[in-house]
Amino acid sequence: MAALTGNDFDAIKAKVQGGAKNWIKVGMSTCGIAAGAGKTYRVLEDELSKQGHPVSLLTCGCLGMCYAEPLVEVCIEGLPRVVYCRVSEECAREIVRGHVMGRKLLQDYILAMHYEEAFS
Amino acid sequence: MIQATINQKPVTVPEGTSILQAARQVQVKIPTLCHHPDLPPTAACGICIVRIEGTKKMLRACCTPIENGMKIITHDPEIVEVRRTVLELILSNHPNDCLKCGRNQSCELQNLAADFGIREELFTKFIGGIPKDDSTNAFVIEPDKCIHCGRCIEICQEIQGVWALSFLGRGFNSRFAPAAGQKVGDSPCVVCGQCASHCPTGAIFEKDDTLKVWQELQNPDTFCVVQIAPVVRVAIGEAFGMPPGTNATGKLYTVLRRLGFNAVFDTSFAADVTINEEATEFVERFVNGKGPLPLITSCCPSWVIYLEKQVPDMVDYFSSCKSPQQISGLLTKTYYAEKMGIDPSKIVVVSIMPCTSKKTELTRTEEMFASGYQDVDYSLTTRELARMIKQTGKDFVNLPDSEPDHMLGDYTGAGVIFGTTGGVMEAALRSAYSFITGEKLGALEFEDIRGLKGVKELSVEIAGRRVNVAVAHGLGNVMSVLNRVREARAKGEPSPYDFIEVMACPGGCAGGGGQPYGVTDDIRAKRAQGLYQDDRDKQFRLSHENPYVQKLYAEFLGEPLSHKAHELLHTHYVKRMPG
Amino acid sequence: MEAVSLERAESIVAKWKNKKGNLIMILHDVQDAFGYIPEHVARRISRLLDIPLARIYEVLTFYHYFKLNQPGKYKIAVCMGTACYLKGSPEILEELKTILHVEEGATTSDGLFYIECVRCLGCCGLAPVMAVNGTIYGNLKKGDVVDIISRYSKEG
Amino acid sequence: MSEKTVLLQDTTAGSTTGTSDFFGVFKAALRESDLADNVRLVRVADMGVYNQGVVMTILPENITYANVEAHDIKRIIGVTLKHGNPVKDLLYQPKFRQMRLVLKNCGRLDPGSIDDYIAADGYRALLKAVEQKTPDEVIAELKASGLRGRGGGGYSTGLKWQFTREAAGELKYVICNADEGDPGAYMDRSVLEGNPHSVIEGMLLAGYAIGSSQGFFYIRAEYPLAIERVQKALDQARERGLLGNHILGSDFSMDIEIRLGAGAFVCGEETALIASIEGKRGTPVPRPPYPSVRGLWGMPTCINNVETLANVAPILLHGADWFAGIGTQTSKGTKVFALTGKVRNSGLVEVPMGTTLREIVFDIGGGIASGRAFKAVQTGGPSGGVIPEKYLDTPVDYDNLQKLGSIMGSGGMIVMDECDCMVDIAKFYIKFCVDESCGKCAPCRIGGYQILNILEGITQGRGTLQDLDRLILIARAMKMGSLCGLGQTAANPVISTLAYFEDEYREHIVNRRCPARKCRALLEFNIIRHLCKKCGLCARACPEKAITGDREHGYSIDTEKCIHCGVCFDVCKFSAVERI
Repeated sequence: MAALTGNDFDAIKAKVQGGAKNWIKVGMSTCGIAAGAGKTYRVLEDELSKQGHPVSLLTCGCLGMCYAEPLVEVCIEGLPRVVYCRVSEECAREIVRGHVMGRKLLQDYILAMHYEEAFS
Repeated sequence: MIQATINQKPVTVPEGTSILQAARQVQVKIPTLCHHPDLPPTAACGICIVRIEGTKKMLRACCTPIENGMKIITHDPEIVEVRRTVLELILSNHPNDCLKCGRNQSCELQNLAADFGIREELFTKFIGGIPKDDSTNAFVIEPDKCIHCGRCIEICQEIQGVWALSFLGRGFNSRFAPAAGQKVGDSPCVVCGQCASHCPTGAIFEKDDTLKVWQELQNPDTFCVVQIAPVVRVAIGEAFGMPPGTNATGKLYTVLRRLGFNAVFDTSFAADVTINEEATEFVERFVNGKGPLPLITSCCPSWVIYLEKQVPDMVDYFSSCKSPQQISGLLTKTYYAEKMGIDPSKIVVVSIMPCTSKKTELTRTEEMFASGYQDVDYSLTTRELARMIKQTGKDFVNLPDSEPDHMLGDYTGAGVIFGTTGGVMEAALRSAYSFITGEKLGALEFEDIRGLKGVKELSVEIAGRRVNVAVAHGLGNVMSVLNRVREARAKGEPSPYDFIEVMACPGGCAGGGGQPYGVTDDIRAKRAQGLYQDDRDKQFRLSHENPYVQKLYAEFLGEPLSHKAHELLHTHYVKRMPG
Repeated sequence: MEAVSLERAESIVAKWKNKKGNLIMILHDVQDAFGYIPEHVARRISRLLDIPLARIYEVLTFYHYFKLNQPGKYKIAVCMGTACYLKGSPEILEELKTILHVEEGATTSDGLFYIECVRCLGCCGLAPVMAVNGTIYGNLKKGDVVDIISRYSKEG
Repeated sequence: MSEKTVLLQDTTAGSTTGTSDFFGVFKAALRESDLADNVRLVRVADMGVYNQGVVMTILPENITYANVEAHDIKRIIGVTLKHGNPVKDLLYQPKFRQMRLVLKNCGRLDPGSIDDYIAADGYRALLKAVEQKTPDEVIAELKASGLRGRGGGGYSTGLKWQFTREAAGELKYVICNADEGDPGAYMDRSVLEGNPHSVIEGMLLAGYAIGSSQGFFYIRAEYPLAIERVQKALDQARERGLLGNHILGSDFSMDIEIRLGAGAFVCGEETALIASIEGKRGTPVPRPPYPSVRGLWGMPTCINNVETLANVAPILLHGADWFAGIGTQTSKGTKVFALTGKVRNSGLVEVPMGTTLREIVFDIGGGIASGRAFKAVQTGGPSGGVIPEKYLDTPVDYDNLQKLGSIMGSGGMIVMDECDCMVDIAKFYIKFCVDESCGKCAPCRIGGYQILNILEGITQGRGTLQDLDRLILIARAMKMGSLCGLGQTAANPVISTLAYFEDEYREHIVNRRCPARKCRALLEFNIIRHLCKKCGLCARACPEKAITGDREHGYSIDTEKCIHCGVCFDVCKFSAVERI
């Protein structure tokens, strides 16, 4: 791959920001994985392919809220971006069925921290 | 230069001077425990703490270079309290068996405990219970007495380059021992004994053979013969308060006789024999091409072990000549016994050596039994002899001088300088010159190969050819010399050296592992000076001029490297695979 | 057996030979390959790198990560980080020792389980935690231990 | 009207159950107002707000109300949901906010994607430096920012760089200290796993500033995932020409490799870390010379901690003034803490320097999980100390913590409640230091062991009052006489627990009692008759057969035979066994 120069930075930024509009991010750091994020990820993957919804399934690091792992952030156009916490297997399926497909936020799983960064 | 104050008194010292050294300028000897002048500070014990005026923080004096404008306080009540607590902590991890410890009265920890007036145990005693290691016949390791100063490891690894001892484990359970669960006897150890002579406590201590020697001395059926190594004469006095380097040869002869030895010989005589053989060997190789160059000296048994274990590809360069200790013992049980009509089986030969590895040399190969008996029966260190003398209450300092027994006792100046680094080479060159040219050297002293520089080189012209020699002491200095030889060999070039002398201990035998404790370079130099003075004072200063040596060859051996000489005075070496 | 392991050790050393600061990395690779650092391998590394065996053992015994003996098939690491300690990991350890009849740092007689205490697995939010061959079990209670162990012993 | 979302939680109950009634009421009110189809009402698991009654956030306006009562619902519907205006008297002003500089992109970016990092303005600081700034200007910026080492020492990062730059040496090295050994702290792991490029960029900037061409990551072997992610990030950076020769087309060339730790806390100390990379035992050596003058293989070496390096790029991007505007007089920027222990929300928090301990523990951490009383917070790990409740309002910075007898350390913050015994805590930390002492220097090696032994005695009921004097004596000797930071600070947990909780020590010694009921050897167990269901479980579980009785008459404990193991207490399903 060609070495980057300063000019490439904006293009990369534009490309990434113009990427998927609908996505699900799973926190996959040691703490998340220990709490079962690996399983959560596989379930989401499985359920998304079953439903055939074009949502990008992404991974990310740790948000820092270890007590609430596994954490899954969901962004679906037209719905608020939310972070679900303690996402069990059932919850993961429900995220796909209810949130992604049904366009409804799940009760009792949202983690709402009052700093903007986590949601920005 | 650095300007600072210590206890409010100004000091001016060169840059890099430690606070410890600088404090000497204001007559303060800061207490230390792990520090040894031979070694870089390990900063392990925490006794030498001092503080910068007006601050809380304490510094270790041994390893902190004094800086411009520093204001050092070497003692205040808190410093003394911390020192005492650290000392009490160390004592809580050290056995109390001072009375039966090998280092009783020469133990640096004991001295500190005395200075600090430790009267009771403040803390619970925890002793590891690690078993002793007495797998060599030279010294015993008692890990429980270790205070983790790291000196033995520093000397074994960094100065000697042997890497027999290592710090294993960590924390409270760390200990010093050879790697992989080996006993020290199976490790790369060369029994030089530098670890023992640098240990501040009784954790490494030479095996004591004095009881056995006492038994032989009181056995009416034995004929006890003693030989003293060159450098013992200028070191033993230290055990009796004499300044280092004082020549006590005459007193030694007297005291040994009074201890009950039937004959008192001098290993320096045998050194003269060694030179006759070795110098001839050199001439054979150098002039006549009979054998590879460089010729490497082999009279130091630790060096022999090192080369056999670590550098087996170089073993063929060794001089096959035995060491003076072995030659002296052999000649006692053959030549001397024959001449005196004594049954050699009744003769017990005891050697007094500056060295712990001489104990292992006694049985090194079957050639050490060339007389038909074990040529030398016991080898005592200088320290052991000093203890024997003290046991008899003899006033060593005021003893009258006496002469050695002749035949194997009279030595030349060349024989006696064996006891310091460069001495063997100097003695050999003196004789080799004569052997090659048939003339006598004008100036006998080779300043270039004297002194304490780790590797010394000299190039002399003999009969129109340059002889290049190297002298190394302290095993850690050897590899650079050997590598130059190896490189040349690999390139098919002639060796950069024709003749190499190696002594395992820093300073050669003067700094041997069996010498009185507390050695420093200053003391090594003084002991060497004592030997060089003895050399200058001698009527004969070339080994082959020793009339008794000439007589020996005439009556017994024939000539150097004769068949008989080969049979009796030479040995072989083994290429051991490294572990 | 020894020949195979030596061959493997030699290829590990070859990979690192010309890099600076390689000894600990080589030891890591060896331990990854064999589960511990066998003595004959340590001797071979000493010769290949031309460093004294004593240096290798000084390092091996200093760093708790390195093992001198073959550990059990399942390595159980009980976290003794502060959070886990406060939340009861000492009891988890006791329970393991009782169930498996083995001390920490040792392997069960059937060679299956090896228990060790480690410093912080980095999952303090799930304290107390333990890991079996890297799989982490969090929010443990004393009673959970039997279940987890029996899962592994069934697999053998 | 547009769609709205209402997030709802009863923060007092700490669970969702309390909200169900309110949820129903609200739902009904929405139906009444014909808004049921336009407003999404969602119960959330955690609002990050504690003890504020019912809390709700209305999106997209992002208006948060606290202590909402049923009678407020009408106003909220009328004013906010219908017209988007706030109901002023209900507004919740968060007392406290985290501020994320280091953790900003952790949990947002894919750590496996360099593009993600670049899109978040990653490597722009490096670009700016190599294109527009001289190394000296970079150092000047760092110095002006006031950034201090986050590994615990708190030394000025800019000065450290300057000394390394000024030191003579043909080669210079940059080392990232990622040997996070403090038990109970994992900030560095999280950053390495979540945003490895931010640390790499910091290292490159350090390399550019000091004139180095080689960097090393020294990572704990216990962090396999972090190692994997850093390796991948390095590979990507190399592929993109951000590592190697002529980085970003400039004259600056540098590469970075990983070296692993192997389970030795002391290797967090700079000289020990260097020894470890060199393939030796990690024993510290005396300083000076400092690594900035003579470090790795004798060359000038700059060692910075992960979090420190992660701060570098933002500083260079946004300027020293921006960074210096955050924090306190002497401590600038933010600090990441691993908030764990008995706190409700354990996790990582990042706050500006100067935030009080109370804000961190109670406002962010949500207080004690069990509802028990707070006892102390421990900072600085094994080198730190405990801080009791009366100092909770202290603003956290390097100097304040030191004044309280603790230290900032790397950022472990462990919350303890009334069930935690301070003697036991001191014992835990000193045990750690005994295990981790390299064994080189006597005060640390033996002093730690003796302290552990004394504390063991006290918790076993064998303590004497002289032991307290001994503890002080040893602690002082360790502090003054140890060679490295580990030994000098190892006794801090003992000193600080003794300073603040001496009574608790005395209670153990004089009355043979553990007020926290933690030290089992000091506990007496008793069966409370009226709670006992006579099931006999305790009697069967007792290893010493110290519980006698039968199912008819009930059971009692023979205190002579009891070995205080506590099994009876653990097994009783009816809380009928009490600890006294």
